[in-house]
Amino acid sequence: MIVQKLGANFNYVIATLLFCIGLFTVITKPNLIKKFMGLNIMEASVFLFIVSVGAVREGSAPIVVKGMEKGVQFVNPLPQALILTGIVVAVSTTALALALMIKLYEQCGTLDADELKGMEE
Amino acid sequence: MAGVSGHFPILIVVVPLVGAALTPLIGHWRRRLCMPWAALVMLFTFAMTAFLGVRLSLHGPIGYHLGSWEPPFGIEIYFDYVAALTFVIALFGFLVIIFSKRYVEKELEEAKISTYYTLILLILAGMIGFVVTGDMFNLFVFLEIISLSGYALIAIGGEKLTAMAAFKYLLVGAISSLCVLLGVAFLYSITGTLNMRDISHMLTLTDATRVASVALALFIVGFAVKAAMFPLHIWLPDAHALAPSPVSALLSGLVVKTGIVGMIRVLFNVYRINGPLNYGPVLNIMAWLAGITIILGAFFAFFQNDIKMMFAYSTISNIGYIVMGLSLASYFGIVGGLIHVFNHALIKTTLFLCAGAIIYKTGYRKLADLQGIGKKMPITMGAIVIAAVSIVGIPPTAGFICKWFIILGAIEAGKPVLAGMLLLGSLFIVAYYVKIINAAFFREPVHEITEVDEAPASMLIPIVILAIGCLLMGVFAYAPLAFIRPAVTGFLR
Amino acid sequence: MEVYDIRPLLAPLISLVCAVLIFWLGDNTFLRRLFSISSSVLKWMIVMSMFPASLRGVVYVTELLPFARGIGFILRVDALGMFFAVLSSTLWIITTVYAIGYMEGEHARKRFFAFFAICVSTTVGVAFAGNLFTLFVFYEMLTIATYPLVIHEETPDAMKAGRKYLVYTLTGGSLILFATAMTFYLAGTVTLSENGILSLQHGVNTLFFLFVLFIMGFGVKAAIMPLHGWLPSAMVAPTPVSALLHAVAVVKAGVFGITRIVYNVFGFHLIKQLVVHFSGVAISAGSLLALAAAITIIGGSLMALLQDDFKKRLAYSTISQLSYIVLGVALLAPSGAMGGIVHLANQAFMKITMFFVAGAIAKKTGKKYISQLHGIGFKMPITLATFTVASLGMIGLPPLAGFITKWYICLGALEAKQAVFVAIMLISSFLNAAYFLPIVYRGYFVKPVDGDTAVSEAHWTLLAPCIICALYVIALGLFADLPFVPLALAREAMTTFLR
Amino acid sequence: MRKFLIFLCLAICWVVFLSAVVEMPPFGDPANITNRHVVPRYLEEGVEEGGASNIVTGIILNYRGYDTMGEVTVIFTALAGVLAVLKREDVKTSTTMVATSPVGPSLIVTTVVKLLIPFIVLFAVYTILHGDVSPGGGFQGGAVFGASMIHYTLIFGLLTYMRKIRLAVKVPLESAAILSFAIAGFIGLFFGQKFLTFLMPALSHEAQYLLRHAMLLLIEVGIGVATGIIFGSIFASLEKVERI
Repeated sequence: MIVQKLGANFNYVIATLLFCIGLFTVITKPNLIKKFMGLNIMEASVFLFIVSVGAVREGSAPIVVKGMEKGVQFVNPLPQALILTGIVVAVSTTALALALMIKLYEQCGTLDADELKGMEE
Repeated sequence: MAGVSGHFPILIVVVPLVGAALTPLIGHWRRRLCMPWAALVMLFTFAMTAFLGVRLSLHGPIGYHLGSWEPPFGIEIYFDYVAALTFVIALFGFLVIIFSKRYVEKELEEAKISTYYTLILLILAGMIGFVVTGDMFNLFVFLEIISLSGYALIAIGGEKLTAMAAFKYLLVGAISSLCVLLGVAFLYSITGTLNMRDISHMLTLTDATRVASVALALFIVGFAVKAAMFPLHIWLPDAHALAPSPVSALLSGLVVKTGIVGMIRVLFNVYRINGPLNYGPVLNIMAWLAGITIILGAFFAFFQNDIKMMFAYSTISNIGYIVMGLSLASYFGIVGGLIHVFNHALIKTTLFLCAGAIIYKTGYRKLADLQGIGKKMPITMGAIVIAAVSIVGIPPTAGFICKWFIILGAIEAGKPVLAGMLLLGSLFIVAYYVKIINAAFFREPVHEITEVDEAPASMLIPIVILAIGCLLMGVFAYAPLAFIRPAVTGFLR
Repeated sequence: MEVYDIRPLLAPLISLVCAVLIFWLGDNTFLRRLFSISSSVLKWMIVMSMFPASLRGVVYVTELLPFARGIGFILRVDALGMFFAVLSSTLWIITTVYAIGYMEGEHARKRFFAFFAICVSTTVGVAFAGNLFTLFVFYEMLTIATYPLVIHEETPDAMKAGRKYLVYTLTGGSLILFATAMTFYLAGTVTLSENGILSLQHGVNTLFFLFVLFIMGFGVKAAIMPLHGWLPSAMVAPTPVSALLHAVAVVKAGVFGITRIVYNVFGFHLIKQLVVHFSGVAISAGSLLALAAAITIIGGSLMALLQDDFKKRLAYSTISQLSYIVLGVALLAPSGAMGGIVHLANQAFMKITMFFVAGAIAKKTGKKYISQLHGIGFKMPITLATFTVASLGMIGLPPLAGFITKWYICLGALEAKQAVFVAIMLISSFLNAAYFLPIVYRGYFVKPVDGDTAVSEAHWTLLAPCIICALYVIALGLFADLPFVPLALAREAMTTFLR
Repeated sequence: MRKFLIFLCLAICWVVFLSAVVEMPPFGDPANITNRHVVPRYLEEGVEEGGASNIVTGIILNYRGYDTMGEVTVIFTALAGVLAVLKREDVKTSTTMVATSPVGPSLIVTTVVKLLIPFIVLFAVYTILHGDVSPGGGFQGGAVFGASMIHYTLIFGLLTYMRKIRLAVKVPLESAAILSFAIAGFIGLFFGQKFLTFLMPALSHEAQYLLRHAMLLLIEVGIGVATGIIFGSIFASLEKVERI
């Protein structure tokens, strides 16, 4: 029963798994760039989740063309709009993070979290 | 709702946003005009929030439907009693901008000045937007504006380790934002809407309570990071201590409060935590964590010798007060928590601005270097003393009020042990503020800081205003209650 | 009869204004003295102007802006509050004169006098507090304002003492805050009432717990053993501070608080019924408090015997004497309570005399230890004479002030059918004699070590306060039963409370 | 060991997530609440009310225009953040920069890029302007536009890029998105409507639709230009440091 349900919601299962994998990467990898990649995985997982929420089986893209007959099943456009915003936010965060990493490298000469920790003292 | 004043709920967000967008232009034209421009924008915003505050107290909450789309189809701005916090944000933002003038001129490179004011305006606009919005996704967007500008402001000074602190904050902050976003997505999947009041309504109809519970957990984790609750506080001390002092004041005084406001929105506006639905022991867990936060924050603060580090840890401790008050979910508890949102902002802004003035004048920030500074900078140190006495919670200053209400709330909720934790924490806090006061007033200077005198007027005026505020808010403690009481009654309905 | 009046607010405010003025202009010695003395006299006049009416049972009330529902900032002058206010404002004048003399040539005088004024302001605030909340506010302010005075010397010793002081008193303050909140939750109000605001329906165990919390909270400043640790170490402070604050204002605020709790929060009748059964043993709240007081009386006296430092001996004596008051209150008998309250004043005048003397000797000769005081009576005969008067008073020799209290407290013990406390009082008198009289003996009857017997008294600003206080000690004993003296006021207070 | 503990914690987290996933409405079912509650109105009335055949564009610009305004602010914030952390150097003040890329562009590369860039920009313009009837819009077109500038900078070097697009041009264009949103919003206020309203009942039917079209276009172009320029500026700031 549970397996069946999980199978039906396969996208969500994968999305949450990706979320956890991303978090694992962020926590365990010492290299800051890898940490940040983990964060990007998490972002991707959330986006995947949101678009999956909006998916409709056999739905078409929500673009209304003149002369289209009524009653066509569209996918849910709202999550797509949200994702667009989400992606832009993710890009912005990435840009800032890259800038910070460059600065960090300039200041400390390393991007390794363990070495940086030693430098803090 | 006639004339322009009907549009104030949106204008208080848009005006600083546009102001921020125009700041680089002005900076490109005449660099010196950036600060007056930013101050003007904030003053204008402040006037509008004041007007809205008055209207709120007379006529109750104001809804504003953007693009004339009635919710849940469009985004709604809902200026309710919690949103009265915008008044504080605008006022303190204005004072911090005034304070920044000399500080920025000394500490920052020429080219970064306009960027600095742009980011300050953005973070303020973000906070105002965050507080007034009535839409979950919009909440996330504004959360990101606050976070991004916060990360950048920490690293703007360019001293060693600032980038490190900022990056740490960014990493943790981005994870927390994602938690919030995932929570929003979870809620959307079972309610099909993003409007807070609509979600709250739909939640009573859905039977997927487990999804709702997990979403609640995600929200709490997300906002707990922003609010720096134990054990998610690790980013805060470095970030708040290494940032330029006016920025520390903003971050510590206001930005961490966005986490709190987020929690309030989620717990009380969306989930109606006291309502018929039961979401497990969330509140209990939060209350105990808050207790631990109070004690640990105060404990760690004691072992710091950098004054800004001390203040940063004290912020953690005080956030514990607020969260404890909220999670008691009893009338007095929530009142106490909400009052402290305001009072702590007042006190902590004062402290960090004072620290800024001292660092500006002497260049020292270690307690050991600052001995005897009280004789050189009596007004600044006097303000620190007032703020310290406030934050310790000695009556009749601002910090006492919340202690009183939260203890009452703990007794009311039948958890007197929490009140005990709060009192223990506040005793720890005394210990380290006494250390500061002792060093400043009762010890002989170690360094020859003879040439040091009082800070310039543009720094002193905000400090003095805030310090007087600390005293006044203790005596006229009922003033914020005018907004808080209806808010709490609304929560507990 | 309650009368709305601004004077209860004015009295604490005056010294607060004085403090601000001193902070502002206090670098000028003349202005500083002018502000200190004029404000103390002015305050005394304001307090005294309410005195006659208060004696007739009039209660002056000032109500400030409400703080939240049911909790306001209320100043209310009833007989007990009046008593304490008269006491502290009178002694403030005397101590100010003394302090001007004593602090001559010391550092940071501006700070000293400013905080001194704030302390007195808050003490009067404690006296006039109309509800527990206001009481707590002033109580905590008193703690904070005393701190700079305790560490005035800025030596490591002083810093340590200051830290100890803060730890003790702020912990006590926290307990009071908690208890106040609990009271508010139980009773729905914190306004002090003549017959108490709590009632048995809240549950005996809860009430007992609350009582213990309150006693532990106020007990810190009242220096009930084992909460007394801060007081002896706080003696590093300059003598005027020890005299006014650690003999009168601060410690009496604690005792005063206990009195308020017993009579105005719980109420005489409730306390009598407050008995818990702990594993078969019945413990009543009153007897618990009385027991603690008795232990402190004896313990404090014994500790005093062991001290060689003059001020420390006085401090332990203070600890012991304070518990007279607590004992009197805890006996829950009219005479006992009256004796306790009168002792607020009597002990204050006696102990302040002694501190003045200790200070005058230290200032004049630099001698701080009792073992150094051989023949001090030859050099400073008047000073030592005042000390002799005060110590005889302490011992309880009629017709001096101390006798009156002891008489009433013993009477109270008999009324309460607890004769054991009479014995305690007698032992304590004996111990008083044992630690005070050797000083007098050594001063008058042992030749000075250096043989120098030339009379050289301290400066008049130091001497005059000693003499005035000693005269008071005699007067309080001789004219105890006249109207317009403490006893009448205490009687007025007690008749309303025990009604 | 530590890794294993973290792994365990996250595994537990995942299980918690799964417990929620089990309860979620089935994937892709048209009967889900998400497809019944708010969205039907967008799908049915979206073209008429929203003003774009592409419903997503309608939602982004119209129904949830305020979100998008926040979004452009986020990009703007990112730029300001990057400039705060690193810094923008002006052509005049720049002393540290190398004129061209260290590799040195070969003739083939420069020629190809020169030929390609107009087409990339053209495609960007198409994406921006066609956003209301097909997939695309301001952000997407802006990103393409930004890519063209990054492309250009990579080949011809930062200094050339900075000479081509002067600071006096760049700074106002970076703010263009927020400002165009604000202008469009204030038009609503001018006609006595709420902020970001696109249809003004005060006007005639024709004029209403024309005005809405103009406003939507203004916003799209504003977003597109600003996004592109901001991407270019961010890239320039990031790249600069490498050469120092």
